[in-house]
Amino acid sequence: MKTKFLSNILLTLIWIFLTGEYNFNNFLFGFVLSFIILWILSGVEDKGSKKYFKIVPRIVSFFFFFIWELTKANIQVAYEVITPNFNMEPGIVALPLDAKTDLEITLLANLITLTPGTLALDVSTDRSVLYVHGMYVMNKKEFIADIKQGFEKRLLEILR
Amino acid sequence: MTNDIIILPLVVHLFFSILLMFLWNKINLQKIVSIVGNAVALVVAIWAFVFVYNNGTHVVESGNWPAPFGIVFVGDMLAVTLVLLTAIAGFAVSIFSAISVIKARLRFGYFSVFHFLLLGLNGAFLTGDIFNLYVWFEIIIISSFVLISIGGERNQLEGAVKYFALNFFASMIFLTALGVLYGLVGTLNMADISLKIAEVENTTLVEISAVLFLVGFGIKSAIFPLYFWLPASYHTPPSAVSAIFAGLLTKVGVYALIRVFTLIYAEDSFLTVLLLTMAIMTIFSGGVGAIIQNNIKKVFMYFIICHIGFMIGGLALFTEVAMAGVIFYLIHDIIIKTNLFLMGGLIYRIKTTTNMKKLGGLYANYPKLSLLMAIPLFSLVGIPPLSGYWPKISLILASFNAEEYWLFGALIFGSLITLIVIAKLWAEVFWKDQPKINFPKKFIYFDQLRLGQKFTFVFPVAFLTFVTLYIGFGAEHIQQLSQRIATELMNNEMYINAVLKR
Amino acid sequence: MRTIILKSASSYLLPVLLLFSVFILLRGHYLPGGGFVGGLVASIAFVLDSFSNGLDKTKSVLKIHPGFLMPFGLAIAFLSGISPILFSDLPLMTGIWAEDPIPVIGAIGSALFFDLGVYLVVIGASLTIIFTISESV
Amino acid sequence: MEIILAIITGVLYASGIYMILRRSMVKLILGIILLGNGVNLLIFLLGRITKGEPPIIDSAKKVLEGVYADPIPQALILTAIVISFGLQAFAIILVKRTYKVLKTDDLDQLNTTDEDS
Amino acid sequence: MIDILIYITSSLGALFVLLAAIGTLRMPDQYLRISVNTKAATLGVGLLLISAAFFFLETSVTTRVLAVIIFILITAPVGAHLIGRTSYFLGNKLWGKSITDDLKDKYNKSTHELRGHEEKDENEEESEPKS
Amino acid sequence: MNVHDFLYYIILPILSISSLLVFVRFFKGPSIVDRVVALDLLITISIGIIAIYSILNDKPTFLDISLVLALIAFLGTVAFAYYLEKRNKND
Amino acid sequence: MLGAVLLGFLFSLFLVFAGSYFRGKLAVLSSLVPLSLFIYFLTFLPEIADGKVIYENYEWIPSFGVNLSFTLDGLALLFALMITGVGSLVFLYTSAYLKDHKYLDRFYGYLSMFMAAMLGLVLSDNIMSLFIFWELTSISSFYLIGFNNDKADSRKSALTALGITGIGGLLLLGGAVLLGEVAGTYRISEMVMMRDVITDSSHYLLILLLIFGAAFTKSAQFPFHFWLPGAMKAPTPVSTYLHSATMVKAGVYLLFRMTPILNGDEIWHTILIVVGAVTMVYSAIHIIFRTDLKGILAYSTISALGILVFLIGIGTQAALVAAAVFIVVHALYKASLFLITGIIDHETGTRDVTQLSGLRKVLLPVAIAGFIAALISGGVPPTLGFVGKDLIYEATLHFKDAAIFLTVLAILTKILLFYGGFVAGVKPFMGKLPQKFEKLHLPSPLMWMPPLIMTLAGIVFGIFPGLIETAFAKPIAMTQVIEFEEFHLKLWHGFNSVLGLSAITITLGAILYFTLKPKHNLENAIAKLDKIAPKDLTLKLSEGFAEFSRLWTNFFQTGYLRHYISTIVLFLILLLGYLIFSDFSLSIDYSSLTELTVYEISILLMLLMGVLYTVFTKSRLAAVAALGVVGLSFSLLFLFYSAPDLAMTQFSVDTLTVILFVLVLYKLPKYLKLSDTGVRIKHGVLSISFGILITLLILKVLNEPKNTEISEFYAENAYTLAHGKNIVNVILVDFRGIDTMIEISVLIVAALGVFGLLKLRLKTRDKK
Ligand code: NA
Ligand code: NA
Repeated sequence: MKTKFLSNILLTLIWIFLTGEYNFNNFLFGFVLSFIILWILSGVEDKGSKKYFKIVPRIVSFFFFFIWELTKANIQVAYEVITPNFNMEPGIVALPLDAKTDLEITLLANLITLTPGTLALDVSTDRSVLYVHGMYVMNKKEFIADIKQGFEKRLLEILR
Repeated sequence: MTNDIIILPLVVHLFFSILLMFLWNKINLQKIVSIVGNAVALVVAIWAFVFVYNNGTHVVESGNWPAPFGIVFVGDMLAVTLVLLTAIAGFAVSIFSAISVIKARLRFGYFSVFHFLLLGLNGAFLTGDIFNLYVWFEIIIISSFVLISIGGERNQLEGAVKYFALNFFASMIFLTALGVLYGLVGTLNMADISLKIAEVENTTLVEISAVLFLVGFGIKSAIFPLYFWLPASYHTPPSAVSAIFAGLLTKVGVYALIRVFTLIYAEDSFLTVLLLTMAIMTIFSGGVGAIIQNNIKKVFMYFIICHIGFMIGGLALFTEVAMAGVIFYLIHDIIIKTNLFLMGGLIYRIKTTTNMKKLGGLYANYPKLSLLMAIPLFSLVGIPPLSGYWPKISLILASFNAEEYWLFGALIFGSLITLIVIAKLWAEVFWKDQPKINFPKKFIYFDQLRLGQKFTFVFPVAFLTFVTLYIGFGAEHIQQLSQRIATELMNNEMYINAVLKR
Repeated sequence: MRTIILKSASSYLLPVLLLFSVFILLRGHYLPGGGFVGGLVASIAFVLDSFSNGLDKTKSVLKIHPGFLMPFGLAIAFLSGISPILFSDLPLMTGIWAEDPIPVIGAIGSALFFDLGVYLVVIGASLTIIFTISESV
Repeated sequence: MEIILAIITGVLYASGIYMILRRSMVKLILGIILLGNGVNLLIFLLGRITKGEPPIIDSAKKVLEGVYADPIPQALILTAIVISFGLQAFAIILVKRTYKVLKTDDLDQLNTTDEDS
Repeated sequence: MIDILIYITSSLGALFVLLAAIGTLRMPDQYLRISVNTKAATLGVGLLLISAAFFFLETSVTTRVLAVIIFILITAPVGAHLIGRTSYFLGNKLWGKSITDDLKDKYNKSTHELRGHEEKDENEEESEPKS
Repeated sequence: MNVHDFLYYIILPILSISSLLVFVRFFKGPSIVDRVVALDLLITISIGIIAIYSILNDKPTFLDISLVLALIAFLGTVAFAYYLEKRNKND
Repeated sequence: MLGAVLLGFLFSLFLVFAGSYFRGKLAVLSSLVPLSLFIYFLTFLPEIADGKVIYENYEWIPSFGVNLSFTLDGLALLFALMITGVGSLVFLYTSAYLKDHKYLDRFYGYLSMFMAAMLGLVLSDNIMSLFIFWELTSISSFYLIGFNNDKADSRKSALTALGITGIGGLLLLGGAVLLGEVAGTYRISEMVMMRDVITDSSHYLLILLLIFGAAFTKSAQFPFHFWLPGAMKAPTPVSTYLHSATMVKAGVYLLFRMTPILNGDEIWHTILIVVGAVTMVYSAIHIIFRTDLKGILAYSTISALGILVFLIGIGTQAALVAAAVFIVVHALYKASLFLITGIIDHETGTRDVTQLSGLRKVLLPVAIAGFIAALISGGVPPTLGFVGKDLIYEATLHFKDAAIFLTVLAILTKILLFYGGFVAGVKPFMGKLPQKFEKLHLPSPLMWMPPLIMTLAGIVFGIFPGLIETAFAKPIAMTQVIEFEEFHLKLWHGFNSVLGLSAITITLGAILYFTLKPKHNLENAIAKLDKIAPKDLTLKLSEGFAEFSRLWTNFFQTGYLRHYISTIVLFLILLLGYLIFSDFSLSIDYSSLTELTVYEISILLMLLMGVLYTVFTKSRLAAVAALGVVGLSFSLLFLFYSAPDLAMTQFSVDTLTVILFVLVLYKLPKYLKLSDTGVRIKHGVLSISFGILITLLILKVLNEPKNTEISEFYAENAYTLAHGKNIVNVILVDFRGIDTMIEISVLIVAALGVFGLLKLRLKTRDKK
């Protein structure tokens, strides 16, 4: 009940942002619209939606942190791209996962993909391992530790 | 309601196609609803016809936007006549469909699509807007694609692929023509185009747009050298579907040609020569094709082509007498061709084949039915005073007066071929003894039907035969109507004034 | 496709995309958009969902067969088209408008209902097509 | 610009027709799509093109003034696009179905209905 | 002031996009190409969008720009993941100088089920992955 | 050089050239994966082009088109992946 | 008279639909129909004899000028009485001849339909209604000839007859329409007044040829005669009624009718005399080579028809009177001979004249009738035949410079006809009766009375030729001849040259009869000549035409889609090419064009490459992906050129199409190289030419000014009247909302189609 309400409010806010009209009527309209959509979609499993309240602000703060990481990643890749020689040592690495829920795994994978030299390829069917393609896998253990200590830890802190 | 009277047929068909979609799984109910819908459409069509007959051309401005800014529907005599004929054919075919089309097809929206098809036909006849005509054409062709291919066995699918490719191609050429026309005149209302195209200085471009229309519509209406796809496609679907295709689909192309070449384009020597040549070749080629066929459906198919040539030839002459002949022929042809394919279906139900070599003995075993079928057959031939005879007088006369002796020869040739081939068909199918063939066991033969079912099978044929007889023996009425339509067409300012309220 | 990543991403995308589709629909009369594109966006959202969660799941979310959206949408468009005939003896498709415009949507009129009909039909038709294909593959 | 677009339209027509004339049904459909695009471009072009002035009335104004693109061809093309979509969708399925029944993609194998039966 | 922001964001944006393009063209295997273009393009396009937000300086535009960026941020990596793993199914080889491939032989060829890292190859029968 | 000219004469050409470079990758392939990735990138770049174009024409409404583009590009990629996986399974 | 005509039709309808309930019980009663009509027409005799002409007119289809106008004059009455009189006897005869036949009622139905049509034909004063009845005789005869429709021979004969007379009918239609057009009326009686206009018109020759064509086919003139012997496959009553007494004379009737209208030029005479003469001599010679009774009668009939045409061609009063009398003569003896042949056939089971002899011993009354018929046929006094023959010689002897030649031809023909009449009417009854025929019994009087009555009538009229003179000969001469001269028909003219010729004819005929016996080897001898006979030539011609038809049709109907499309493309290229290059001027006003920018070029380049890639790639999937590139370039293009709605729609639709493709593609086979290089080049040239023409067309149109009235209206009123600011959307949902309504219907139908296409098969497969 409560999660539904929160989703509803969240969608209403997105609506207001989209339309760019910040008044009560629009809020009301957006609310009704979101309600209808949620009602239609009520069959969708919404695991993890109970934490909407906590997640929203954390996502915002995480966002700015992430932009920074992203910029760094791009500079690194840029260097690789414009220099005539390749200095990379790529490979696919199996990364054991602490993240358990769908949301956690998805976010982690997406963040990995968006950061320097890494691409999350797939999750094992039993959700225990994330296979990551890296551009700079100089040392496999170090590579794994970097991600686990960096993104996964930060992310799980936010989400749990 | 009288303000909108001429578009009521459209409203009725759209309503029923929606309703039928809601009744998705209730096949028996669908049958009744569809027949009722067609009956209503028939009543409405008669009403519209009488209204226009008494009050003259009636225009409905959709959205209340005056022409040329919105889409208008123009109920002139030609349009309402064709709407009426569509309603008659549609009514007969809906009954025939209810009894003859297999359940599996009905379960997949047959009737709904059927109403969409009729909707499209009516819309095409009524619209006064050239782009809107394209849109109506598209609903017609998509509906026909669906009807031709659903439940497709090998033959139907083969037919459908070709049918699709050619019709799509035709639509593209139609659109090209439309683009050129819009580029020249900046309007889409046909009456408005007619006025504005007269001001275009570059007549070559006008001719080019005309040629593009001719080819686009020509593919649909099966004119030489554009028709070759047709014989392989039209005979493949169930007879009820073939009947509508044969009766109306090619005619809507002819209608479009008539409309465009009387309303928009002024008489032009290049186009006249082109049309005449195509018409003569069409008659010849269709006739020649009919001679060698062994399947009665294919024989009828080639006659469609051959007789389209009659109408195009008349159109090419561009005189009032010829036009009256064309219109009369059109009226006759729609009913007769629909009926012939229903007959094909009936014969199939009796004998499980429409191959003349395998058929026989119908006259001995079904004398009354045979005589019933003889009437449309001989009407097709144009045995006087049956319906096919009368328009030939006008056409022959007009070809003489225009001193187009090749066309005259073609008309005679076409009539003769029709006579000989139909006589041969009669001898083969009705007179000859039934040859020994293996009749499939798993088939519900006509004889096994209940009396009511038999009646339902025969009724549409009898109904259309009755209409044909009326056209033949009441030729005076039809001829007066045709003459009136011809006058309206040849004096297009009547149409233009009605549309543009000048 | 059995991938957790796609699955969870799309379950968040679905409502947002639907919202976006309504947005596109409603603003069509003033800005680029309208029933057709709106409907396409909505159906793409469902298609996406069906790719990630499987067709049955998506169907159960939709509750009714998308095929029924077609007559339903067409009926709305049809009614908005013929209402002038029925109610005020005006020609087919004449626009009927409420006196005062309301926020967000602007003027309320039959054209809006017409566009809504288009929206539903497009969803119904595209989903019917794509779902049927997916099932028969 | 118009000249180049005209040439491209020609290329689209030519490619479309060339593809339709192939024997493969898949190519037939690709050809149909290309031809359809060519036709749309033709209508667009012949309606005369205008850069950067969409036919949308400014939020502050009530009528459209000055230079603007002709909205009519746009509306026509939109309709044509949607219709073509419907037809193409149907065609794709038709081809699939035909292939399944006939076991061939070769259009030249589709000529039994012309034979006597 | 705003203009300067626009100059900066648009230039950077265009630059990243260009880099992504060059990278896509230059990188030696599929995985590297995916890797390169996802990052660069996302940032580049994001910046270009932000320059539009700066230019218009309207809340509705800004929110819309944000919506697009967020949307790209969500979808781009998912897309990369999908196409990347597909590439693996198709048997696209890693670049010759790659040093490791932990994914090798982990996929079940017919079901595309993916085994985890801990399970040893020898006892695969007894450890059917739960779905 | 004002913002307009800068965008017009520098940014847009850079983006256009980027598109062409990506198209070269599309052309070269060799795998279908490369083409799909290239197509995806082309669409992404188009979003940028649209952003710049909306500035140049002072039409913020064009940005909505970019959203549609982003959405649908994603679906395209998903569909190709879906297809390729299925085809691969069936082989 | 309308009632008279309708009676037959109504009776026919009654029999066809309800006849089977009576199972032949109505047979004898049926004869009352023609009989009562015969009596009805007899009552007009006095009036007609007085030189009156009776008109009746009923409006039918005034728009065409087609009305049921009837005239009863001497000519019409002659035919009407012949039709109903012979009809009565044939009806009677049939009741016995086809007794217990399963479809006797149907037969009567056709027969009365034919009779009605024939009556309508001869009574019509409107050439269009004449044509209508003319065609109805063809159709009813088709049914009558094919009455034994289970026999392939009968069907073939019916088809041949219909084919030939069908050609004639269409020629008549052409002639009638043209004649009506030239004369300004369809009424024959009014055309007579327009004689000069018609003969002076430029269409005169055409009219003449068309009318001749009709008459010659119907009346079996050389070279269209061959359908008639075949048509004799029909039951005897049909041969009697149609092929000797009535239908075949319709052509003669037409020529007779047209004489006062068209007889104004040498060509009329020349053609008719030549065709008539050739026909009469050619087929008279044929008689010698026949052994089948019906064959003999068929050729003698054709010969007689030739004589009639020949006489009408001579066209003098004497000739026309001769023709009128000869029509009666021929009807009397030929009908009798047919009926007699029918009896013989019926009783003995053979018509082979070499097998038949001595039948007088068992069929005496028939033998008497046969003998008299032979006398009439041979022109032996005191029969009407003698009168008729004399009149013919009279006519030929007085025909300008060719008198001798024509007379010799006439005599030759008459001698052969004498021979034929005796072979058919006398020979079977003379000599010794074979054993196998000894047990024969005289059939029902219903069969032997009719020939006897007719032949006796031949004697009565011969003795009192005045009956014929006053009833028909004079009225006909008065209406059909321009300058009427008084004349009298007599049996005895005294000793003159005509009598001498008669004596020669009879003597030579008798000598021929006694010396020349019909033999099979003679028949076989002439069969060899068949190869150059018109019948076989026509057969070959029609076979050749069928072969040509096959070639023609298969040439175009290849079954290959690409042939069809390339034909259409080629056709378009020719037309467009002709038009575009017919006034080729391409001046482009560059100032009116929009400027070209870098980014546009790159987009266009991408578009172009995408298109070419789609065409030339060998991978289907790559082609589909390339289609995505094309779609993207398109939507950017639309965006740049002020069409954001289009951009959005194009892109979404293209992506959806790509998805659809992708979903089904792996069910389809890989690309194969199917066409060889030559074909590719051919198609390449076709497509490129078309593309170039389209480009040129666009450039030409862009040079023209464009009217912007409509878009200006939208720009001004979209918001104020239609409450919308996105004009494209306003057009779609309001100004042109109908388009959109149908467009979404198209989508729905497409979806239904997809659904049905994929699901329907699944279900049926599930059932199996
Ligand atoms: Na990375
Ligand atoms: Na990456």
